[in-house]
Amino acid sequence: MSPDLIYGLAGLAVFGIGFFRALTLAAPLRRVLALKLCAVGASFLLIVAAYRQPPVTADAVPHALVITGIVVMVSAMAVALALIHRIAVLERERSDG
Amino acid sequence: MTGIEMLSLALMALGCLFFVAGTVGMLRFPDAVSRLHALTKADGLGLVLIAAGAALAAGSAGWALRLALICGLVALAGALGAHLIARLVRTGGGR
Amino acid sequence: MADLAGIDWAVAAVLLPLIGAMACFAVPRAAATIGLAAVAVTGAAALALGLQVAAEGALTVPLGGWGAPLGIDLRADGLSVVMLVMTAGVGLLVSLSALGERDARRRRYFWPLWLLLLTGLNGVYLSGDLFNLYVMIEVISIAAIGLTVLRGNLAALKAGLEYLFASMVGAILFLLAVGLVYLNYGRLDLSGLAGIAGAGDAVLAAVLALTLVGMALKTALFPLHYWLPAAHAGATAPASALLSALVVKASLYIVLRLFQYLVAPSEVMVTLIGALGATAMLWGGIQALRAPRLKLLVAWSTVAQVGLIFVAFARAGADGTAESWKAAALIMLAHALAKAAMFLAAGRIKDEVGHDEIARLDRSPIRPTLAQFTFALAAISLIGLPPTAGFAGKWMLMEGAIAAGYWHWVVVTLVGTLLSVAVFSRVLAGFLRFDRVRGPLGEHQGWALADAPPLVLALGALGLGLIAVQVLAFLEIGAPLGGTTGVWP
Amino acid sequence: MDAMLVFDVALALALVGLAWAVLAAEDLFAAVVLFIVFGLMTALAWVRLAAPDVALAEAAIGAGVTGALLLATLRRIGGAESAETTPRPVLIGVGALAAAVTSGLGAAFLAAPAQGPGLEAAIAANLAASGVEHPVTAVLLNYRAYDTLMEVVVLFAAVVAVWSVAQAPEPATPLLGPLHAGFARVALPAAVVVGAYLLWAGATMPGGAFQGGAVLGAVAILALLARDYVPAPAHRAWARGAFLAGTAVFALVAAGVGFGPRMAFEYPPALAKPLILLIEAVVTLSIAATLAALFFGREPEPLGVEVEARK
Repeated sequence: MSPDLIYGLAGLAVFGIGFFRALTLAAPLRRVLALKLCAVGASFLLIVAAYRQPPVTADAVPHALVITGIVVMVSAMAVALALIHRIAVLERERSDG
Repeated sequence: MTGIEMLSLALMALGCLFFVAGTVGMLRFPDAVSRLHALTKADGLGLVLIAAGAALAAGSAGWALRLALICGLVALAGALGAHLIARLVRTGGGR
Repeated sequence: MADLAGIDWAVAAVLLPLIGAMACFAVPRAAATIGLAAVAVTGAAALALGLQVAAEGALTVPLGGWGAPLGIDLRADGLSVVMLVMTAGVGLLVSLSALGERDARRRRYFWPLWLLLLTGLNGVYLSGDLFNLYVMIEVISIAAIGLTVLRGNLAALKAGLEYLFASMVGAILFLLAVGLVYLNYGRLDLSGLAGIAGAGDAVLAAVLALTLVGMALKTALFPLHYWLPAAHAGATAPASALLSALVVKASLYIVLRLFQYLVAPSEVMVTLIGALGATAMLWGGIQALRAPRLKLLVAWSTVAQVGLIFVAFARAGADGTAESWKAAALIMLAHALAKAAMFLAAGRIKDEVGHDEIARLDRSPIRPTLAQFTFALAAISLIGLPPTAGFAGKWMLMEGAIAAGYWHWVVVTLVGTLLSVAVFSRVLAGFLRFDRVRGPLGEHQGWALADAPPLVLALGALGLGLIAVQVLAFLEIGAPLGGTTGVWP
Repeated sequence: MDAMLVFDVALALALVGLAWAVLAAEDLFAAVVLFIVFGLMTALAWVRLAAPDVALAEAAIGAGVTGALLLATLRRIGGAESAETTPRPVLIGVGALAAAVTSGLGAAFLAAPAQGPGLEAAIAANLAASGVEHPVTAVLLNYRAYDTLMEVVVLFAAVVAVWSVAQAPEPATPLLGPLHAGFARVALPAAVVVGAYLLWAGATMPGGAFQGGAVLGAVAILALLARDYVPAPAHRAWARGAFLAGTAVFALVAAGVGFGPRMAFEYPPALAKPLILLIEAVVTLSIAATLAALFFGREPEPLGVEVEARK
């Protein structure tokens, strides 16, 4: 047992939960949350790939990749949230007449 | 283990104890205001104790200063958050 | 290597549209002028790169001078250049037709989004690194979603959100594949992975499956096509043309590259891909037959054509992948030209007639004849009649399938072709029955300057069929799967 | 070491439990709060996996800024949700699919070589030539600078896309009260110092443009919330410039060094450090401005009024 094994499996479990919920939840905001969890779970795989037993320093390349992934994800989420907001506004206008 | 290390460990353990107490309080107390009371008081003290322990362990003035800054910011933010929640409770918007 | 003029055309092909996008965003008033210039200059860079590749063969640009696997390499071979030039050509003509946009908001945002999309597309076609491909498809998908919702109505927004979700799931699956590759091989450069990876590797099979599903979501392969018709039909005409003709190709290209570099797909996987493609062809055709509106019909035809491209991947089984990708690339090329022409023509018809309900098209006194002619030309290429590029691609597909003895792919392709004949006949019949309502002579103009870009695209699809041999020869430059002489002469 | 393993297992279980709780929460507000907690716990796990840079980025951007975005959207849409429920057969089918995919991935993960191959040797060998002493910063701004440029481009694309979704002006929200304004007055300067420190630290230790930019972005979000800063149509040109500066400087430097015998992104050795610091500083400001703009969620101009008038 080592941390990389423990967190690698936990990350995959988080991915599985996010994946399942992303495909089954109807409310868009919840789907955004599910997708973000999914992405975090996938990132665990890269972080674990970088891990080395303590005296050795970790591989920096996957770390840089995950930082990039986090920024990409927040961009995609911001666009999704803007769309969700706009849709809600238009639907409210339509139901108000 | 040197004396300083033991002191730092003891401070951090004590801090953890306060955090646990605060969390138990949040889970067990009946209403929002008393939960808030448990959280802000106990966690504030817990944080300061852990930071003090960490500062001792780090053993340099620069890091102690940074930890102090963190404590100050968390105290400020905690006070503000507690204030906002309490206001929400009083105006009837609390859940 | 930096070439004679001291300009690195591969880097220029990515950075020029990016600089253009920034300039368009900074100076919204001149967005159209700057945008058009940027697209043209990018096209010139793509052509220059093409000349360089034709003269010197495939080239590699180690960005930062580090070289793979530590740094990122750009790589340009025949396939990349063909995709780049196709993107530039289609993009330039669609840009010309976008000049007529009158809505201020759409005009202001179309250009930066389109140039960012161009940055991402060129980046994908030149990328030699798995993770870089991930970042590039994210640039593409955010820009593409911006274009999808540019119309701004509720239907377009909902379609855009659904597209975004599909695209995010696809990207996350691809990220997982990247993680698995790094976990096992500790590097991400495609050329390096080509050497390491063994054929029967279970990890590679998992990586390939994840990528395939992820990219199938983004390119809308049946049964993951659910988001495409609404998204492509609901966008403005130039945006639809870009989405259907170009965006879909980027994910197809990534699948192709992984087959080339990582691992040749197994017989089971190839058959599965072909079966899904065949279903997509049939289902897309049937839905197009039932579509009430012209743009929706064209969008469903994209689902069918994506299916055809996957059938082309599969046509000669696992043994034939060294050849099959060229048939697939040719159909991708033909589809890009014809579909851009068709969406633009459909947009023109809708603008002139005022609606695009197929059942009522023959009852309009106004006849945009040139747009209808363009639509018919594009339909001929999509159906695959000689001498169009669509014909060359389909011919190559069927010859390969016959040579390998895979008669089922021949039958499937023929049935798909018949379906598309039926689909487009529905529309063309409406165009031809012009005596139903006769408007006063001279009231309808019949053509406008805006008809020129789609017409040129449709003629391009026609003419491309005549130089298909040369295109195929170019595709083989530096191809990792080897350029064995195939069934095509 | 055993005590740490107990901690690891507990944290891993907490992560999985939190992930489930986020998506099972009845109340959307509770879901978002749980999500922020999940993000912080993830950061903790990544510290345990010797990835402090990523942990900082996840805490600041993945939990902090994303949480703020989610809460803002929640307030704007008023928590309205579609009442659709997924039919049970679909639920079971998708559940089986997710379980199959996850266990397949688990098998692939367990079969992969532990502490497998990587690029740490190549990074260490070239660190002296990279211009910075911290490996992650060297990867982000030198070895794989092309990726990082494109990542800033993704942020830029997101702002363009968000602005292109025209939005009506928001209903006025009540001010958060005197305490909040006072807090902002103290916290803003302090947070500016923290953001700048993270940027400066990035050259030698964990930190850098993205983490620093996220903290500065949080400052700007705070300023927006406290109404210390109200975006006005007249500021649009400045805002555009702020979003573009990072991408523009990065792209121009990358292309500018690429003449003669050098490749694009190949900084001359003597100039590597100053150029990287220049890029990082400008990119930090751009990230801060971009994140704040994504939070604000629309172009500050009377475009929304047009929308109002049209209907």
